[in-house]
Amino acid sequence: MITIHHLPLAVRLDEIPVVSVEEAFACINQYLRVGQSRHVFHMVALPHTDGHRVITVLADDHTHSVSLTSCIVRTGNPVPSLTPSNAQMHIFERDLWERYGLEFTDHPWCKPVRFPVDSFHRKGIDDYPFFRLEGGESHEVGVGPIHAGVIEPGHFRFQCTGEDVVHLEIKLGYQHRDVEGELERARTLQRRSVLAESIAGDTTIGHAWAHAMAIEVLTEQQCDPITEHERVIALELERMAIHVGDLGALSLDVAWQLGSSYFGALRTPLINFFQLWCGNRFGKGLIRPGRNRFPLDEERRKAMRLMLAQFEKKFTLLANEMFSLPSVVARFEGTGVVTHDQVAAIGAVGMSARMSGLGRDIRRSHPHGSYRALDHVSVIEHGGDVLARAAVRRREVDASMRRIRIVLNELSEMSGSDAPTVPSTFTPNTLAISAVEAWRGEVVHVAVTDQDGQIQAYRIKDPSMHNWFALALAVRNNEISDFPICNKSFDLSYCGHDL
Amino acid sequence: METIFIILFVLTLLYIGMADRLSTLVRILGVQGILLFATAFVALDKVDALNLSFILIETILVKGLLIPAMLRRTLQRNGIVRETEHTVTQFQSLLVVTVIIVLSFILANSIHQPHLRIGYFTASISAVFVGLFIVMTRMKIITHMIGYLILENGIFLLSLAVGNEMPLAVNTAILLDLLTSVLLLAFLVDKVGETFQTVNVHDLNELND
Amino acid sequence: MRLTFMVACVVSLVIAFVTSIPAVTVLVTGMAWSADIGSVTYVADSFSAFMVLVINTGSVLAALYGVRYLADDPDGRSLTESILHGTSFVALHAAMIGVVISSDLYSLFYFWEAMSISSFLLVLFDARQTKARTAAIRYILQMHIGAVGILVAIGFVSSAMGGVTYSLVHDYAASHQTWIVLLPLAVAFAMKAGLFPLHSWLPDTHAAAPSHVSGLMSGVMIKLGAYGLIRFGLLTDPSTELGTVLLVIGIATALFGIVNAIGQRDLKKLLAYSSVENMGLIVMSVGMAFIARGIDAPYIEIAAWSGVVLHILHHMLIKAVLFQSAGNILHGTHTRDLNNLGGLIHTMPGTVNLLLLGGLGISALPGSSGFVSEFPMYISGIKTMMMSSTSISMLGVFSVVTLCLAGGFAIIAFTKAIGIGALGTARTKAPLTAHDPHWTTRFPQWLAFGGALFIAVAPGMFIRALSGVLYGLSEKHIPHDLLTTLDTVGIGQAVLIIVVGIVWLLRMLATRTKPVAEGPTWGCGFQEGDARIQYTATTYADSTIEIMSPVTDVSVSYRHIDPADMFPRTRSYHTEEKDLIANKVFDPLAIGVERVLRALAVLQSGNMRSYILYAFVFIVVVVVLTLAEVL
Amino acid sequence: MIALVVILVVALFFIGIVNRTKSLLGGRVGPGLFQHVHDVVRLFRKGAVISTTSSIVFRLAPTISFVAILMACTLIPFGTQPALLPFQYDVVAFAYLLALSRFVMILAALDTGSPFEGMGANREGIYGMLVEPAFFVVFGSLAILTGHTSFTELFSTLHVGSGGVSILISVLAVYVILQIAMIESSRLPIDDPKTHLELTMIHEVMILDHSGFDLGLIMVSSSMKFALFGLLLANFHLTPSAPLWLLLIIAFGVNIVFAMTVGAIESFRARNRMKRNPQFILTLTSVAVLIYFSVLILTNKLVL
Repeated sequence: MITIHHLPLAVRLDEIPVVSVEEAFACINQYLRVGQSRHVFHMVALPHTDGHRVITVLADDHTHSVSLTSCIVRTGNPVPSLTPSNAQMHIFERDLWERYGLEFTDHPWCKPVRFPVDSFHRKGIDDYPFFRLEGGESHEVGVGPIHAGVIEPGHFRFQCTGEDVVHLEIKLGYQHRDVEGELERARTLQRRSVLAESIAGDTTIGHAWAHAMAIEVLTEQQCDPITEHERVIALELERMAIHVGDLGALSLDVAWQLGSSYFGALRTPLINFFQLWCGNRFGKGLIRPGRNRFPLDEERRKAMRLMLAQFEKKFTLLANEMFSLPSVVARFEGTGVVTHDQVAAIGAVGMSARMSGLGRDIRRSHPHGSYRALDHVSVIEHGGDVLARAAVRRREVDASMRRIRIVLNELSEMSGSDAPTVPSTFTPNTLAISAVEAWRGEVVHVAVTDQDGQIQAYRIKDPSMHNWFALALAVRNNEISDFPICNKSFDLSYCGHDL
Repeated sequence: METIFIILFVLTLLYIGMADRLSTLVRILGVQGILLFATAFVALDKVDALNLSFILIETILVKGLLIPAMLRRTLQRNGIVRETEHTVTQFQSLLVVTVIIVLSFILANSIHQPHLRIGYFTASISAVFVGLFIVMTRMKIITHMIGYLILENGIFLLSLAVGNEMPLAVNTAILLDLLTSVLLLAFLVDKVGETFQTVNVHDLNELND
Repeated sequence: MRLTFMVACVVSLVIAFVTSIPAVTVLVTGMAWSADIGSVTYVADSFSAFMVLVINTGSVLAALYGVRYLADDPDGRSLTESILHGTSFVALHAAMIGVVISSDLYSLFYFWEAMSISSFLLVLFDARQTKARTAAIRYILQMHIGAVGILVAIGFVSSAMGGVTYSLVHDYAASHQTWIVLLPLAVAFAMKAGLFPLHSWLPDTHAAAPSHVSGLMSGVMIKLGAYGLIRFGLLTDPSTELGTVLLVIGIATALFGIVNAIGQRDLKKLLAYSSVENMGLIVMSVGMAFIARGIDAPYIEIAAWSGVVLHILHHMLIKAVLFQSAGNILHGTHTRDLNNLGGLIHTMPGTVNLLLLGGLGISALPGSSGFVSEFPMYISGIKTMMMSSTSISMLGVFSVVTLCLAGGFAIIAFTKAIGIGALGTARTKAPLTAHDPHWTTRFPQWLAFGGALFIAVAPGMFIRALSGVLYGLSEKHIPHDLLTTLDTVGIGQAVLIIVVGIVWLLRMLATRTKPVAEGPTWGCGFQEGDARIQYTATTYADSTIEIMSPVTDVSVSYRHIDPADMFPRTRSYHTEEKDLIANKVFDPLAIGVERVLRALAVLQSGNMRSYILYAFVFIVVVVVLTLAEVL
Repeated sequence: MIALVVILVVALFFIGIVNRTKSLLGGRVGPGLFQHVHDVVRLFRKGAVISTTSSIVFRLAPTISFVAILMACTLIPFGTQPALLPFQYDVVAFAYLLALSRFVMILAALDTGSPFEGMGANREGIYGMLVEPAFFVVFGSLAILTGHTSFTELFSTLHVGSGGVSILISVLAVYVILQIAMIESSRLPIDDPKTHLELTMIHEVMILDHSGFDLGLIMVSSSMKFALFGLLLANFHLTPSAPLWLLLIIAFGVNIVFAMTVGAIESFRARNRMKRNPQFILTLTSVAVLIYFSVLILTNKLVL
């Protein structure tokens, strides 16, 4: 196991130790046993002469480090599963099983992850093995893939006894676009950047930045501090915009029309500022490896300060109203509780972890760029219910606002330098990892180059990968009519999961 | 006029039956205190200044303002907002409160006493039983307290129901009431505060990891 | 089988014909019929005559249905079995008539027992199934406990008055404590009527009996319990107190019955609990009438009696329709479990149509006979609310609230029975292969429904025709504006039905040229829709059972998913509906009694000397007690 | 007759006003006042898509439901002008006609075999059942107060502020009837017609598979139901001495205020948790019982 201390990192493939499967898995178990400060970043399989080389990336929040280990899994040779001892491994193992046909002997939940027709096993969608309540006395409710609201496709299967949900199972995969494959095949930086921006439409900045960082370490480029500062502003602005929009959506789902209208209206100045900054309301086209395409000049900084001042006044007023209105709070309170233990077990990340007292935050644990100097304090709530998730959102909006102001002040005292030119060939035989705390949680990009310095594998982990399971747990033993607000309170990405 | 106050008082009892947030319960207690003063003010024909000030202090100051304020402070300090540990569902709790009111009415109606004023009697008996019911079915110590206070309000009303000719009885009841209220207050400040503060410390410990 | 029962049917028809003529005469002329057979006098006043007509109609409907129902019987029966069944049927019919024309307690007791035994034999028809056997034995045991009540009453009355004719009962009640004679009798009648808390035999027995028998028992036989309560209530000069007791029992029965009907997933049990509810409503209305008599409020009394009479008629007809539909469904699918049914409207349209119409009627919705029979009950309730005494007024509130709650619950119960059982898609294979039985099985159903419809549109006419009965019950004439109100309701119902027809025609005209596309039910675009995606009988009742949990007894066997269990294995979910009283009161009681008896068995050592010792101790005790002048 | 006309006219614009109030409070202009009417007309012209699972029940239900509501309309008077079909105790018929409409719609919902519609049907059945006691106790109390038992007679003597009617009773009665109207019409805080999420709705989810003419009929019925309760509320304010034109103005005024109240309620509060609804509806019965006690006191059957 190799341990490295700073993210983003680039490590030569042959520096990552290759051990036997048993040893590697024991090592992972050992690593994770330490506790909640450690979780799995990613599990990547690369083709090998007689099977696959599985590289596991593990993260430790306390020591701010990342550890890697790898092993060779031979084709047609079942290996023991890590899932029974560490539930958070389930999604990675299912991914490997589905993509490459790696067999796990005792995986309790070996089901398709993202393919409507499972690409390796060629099972049809009708065969999806849903968990069932037998006996013919309970009923099932299937919601989706076409939903009542304008949202992305996904199928939710509830096992109900009347109004109560006994179990929810989520079947995704309607949105699979093979983004990873496209990123591997792309030959120009421009195409790569554009692809990275469209991994998940609501996390444009997060994914673009993670991708830019991965490319930057692969080409050994350093960004100048102004660029890093501007990226922080963009990321926090994106966070604010989505959180405010989600607070509006939550209001709509509890039928509080005032909240839904005015939170919706409050989101507009935020995304309009992106329009002013880079010509796109979602910040597309702003971040490129090594540079930002649009500077945040004095004029725009002024506009931003003005916008924030106005926003803050209205937002505080409305948020106070929301969190003191009994009918709204009564709806949020105690709804969709995911306990601290559950969150830790499934390895939830980002705000889905922080709402239940698990302070998992890349900005603090593995800071990158300007965050290293910012001494970040995470927003943590303890309720684990919808109210806690709404409260995390509200407080993060406030925190982001403060952070943007600080960074804006620092920016006005800095002078720029020329942006480096990024070459289109990369360090050969290298694995690069970058992680960004986007609004939903950690976005992890892993890029692997071959001996020609071309990308041979590009793996993306959106926070939704872990967090969808938290939604399933939240709905257990709740009323089925509370599902929409539970879903909205997590607001997870379908396309980020399906890739 | 009296009818309106009595009915409003019974309405507050219904509201207690369905409330699940502690802050609402506390607010209702305050409203009840003020309603009690209004009722007493209207009901007692001949009140001298001493009695009136007595009643004023007891109802508006203590029941209406002081106790709710103390309770609210306790709640805020300990961050408890919601009564979660019920032994009956809210539906059943409301049903029971309604049945209590109807039964009190029947009871009041079946007692033939010239001195007894049925409206007051119904309201007071309902309040006593609702208070007891709250104490029986809720788990939190603070809700028990609220239950006792509702019971107290009922006893106050009971003294009005029979007390038009007996200001002495009223005063005695009020004195007793004051005493218990003060005792409760002391208890609230000392005991409950203490217990919850330790809980708080425990919570803080958990925050660290 | 078919032939034997056809003979029974013909005999039943003959009995019906022979007894109906005097009954109609009594109703038309208003003169009581009486006859001496041997030393016993039989009397039929207008109320008895009305009951005779109800019994005859119910029995004939059941007999007609039974002929065809038994013809399709899949199990081979021996000749003895068939003859026994046919004879019991005729015996039940005759015994029921005997009950209502008895004029002394002895003959009442004989007929009462004959009725119990013959119906017991009818229930035993499916004796090869353990459930049917258990239910039948429980039934006959409970009925015997009830009959003991009549014997006790005979004991009291005959020892005091030297005879047991009804007039002597009246004199006895007037000169002694009324409750001494009324209470044991009331136990017998309440047991038969299925009044809470003595109803527990009813659902099991109805479910176990063949469908024509359950229809007869539910539609007619249990009404005789109400008949007894009315008859002896009137004999003892009913007071407001007695009325209040009946009212409260009626309310408890009605609400308990209908809430438990919602919980059932066995179609016939659901119907049986609905019968419990309807008996509750009838008894409640009887109580209301007694109260009205006590406070001398003729309008309320007449309204309450009209409610009783119309409801007896309506319930007899509609329950026949419903139980016979249930019989057809059982026949076609071989299951009564609603969780196994669904989609029957496509495979058994004829049966389901009747089930639908019956469901409308039993839920007392406008356009049906149920509405007109509950309407006078509402009148009496609201009118009682307006009485000057506060306590009486509150009784009115209780009855009105009960009526509307029962109506609301009935909607849930019967949308469940129809919606889950007959609509939607099939939950198992059974409904897919089912088909309507021969049309002759539906003939008595349509007959019954036709009668119900007639009541629905012309309630005033019925009340006028039955004015003699009402006069016999209340000794008062019907107020004119009550008749007008009922007439208006009848016309309104007819208008409602006609307007539905007109609007339907208009709709057909308007949509004639419009394109109609067919597609699957909206399932959010998911390809794999199946029957699991449908509410089941259990889950449809879940919310109601949850808020009504104190009066129901549904046990759930299901292992909860542990919060730490991320990947649960498949598990199953089962519920079992039991009767609260049977399960929580009677069964523990029976077990307790058994335990006591076991303990006593220790004494039974088999040793002759110890028996002598017991006898000696007994004698000593008796002597001591006598000396102490205790005995 | 006037009553029927008023109901039909109110039904035209009622939903429009509710929606307009909501949009204005939400900072938008919103759809036109008669958008609802346009929708219905459009639906009447359309063809239909019918589920293969469904049967005649599904097709017949909207018609029966519509006729039931229509018949209920004929029971409501307009001030002193009698209703089209008045009779003693028509209060009972009124409640039962609404129940009939509910019954057939529940069956139609179950006929589709869809889990969503089953959900709606289940909820509708329970809430409809729970709301009835409140209705009967309130109207029973009013019957005690006035000594009359049909809507026509009741409203010919009963007005807010008229002799013997205490303000408190009127306020409580109007509150209960308003809430009953909201529940029967499936509005906040019981149901939310706006979110369009299958899992949280009641009425809207029951009609998920209806289309074309039938859906139009359902929409007409639901706006008529609203107008029905609107006129019921208006009747409390129609004093017999006023001329007809003034009465009409009052009636429409009350309905407009009612619609705006509905709009305002739907803007300023959130929907109840589903499990809380039974208890919320039960409150109405409890309040109705209080009305009953007050009436007893008022009519001097009870000395305070």
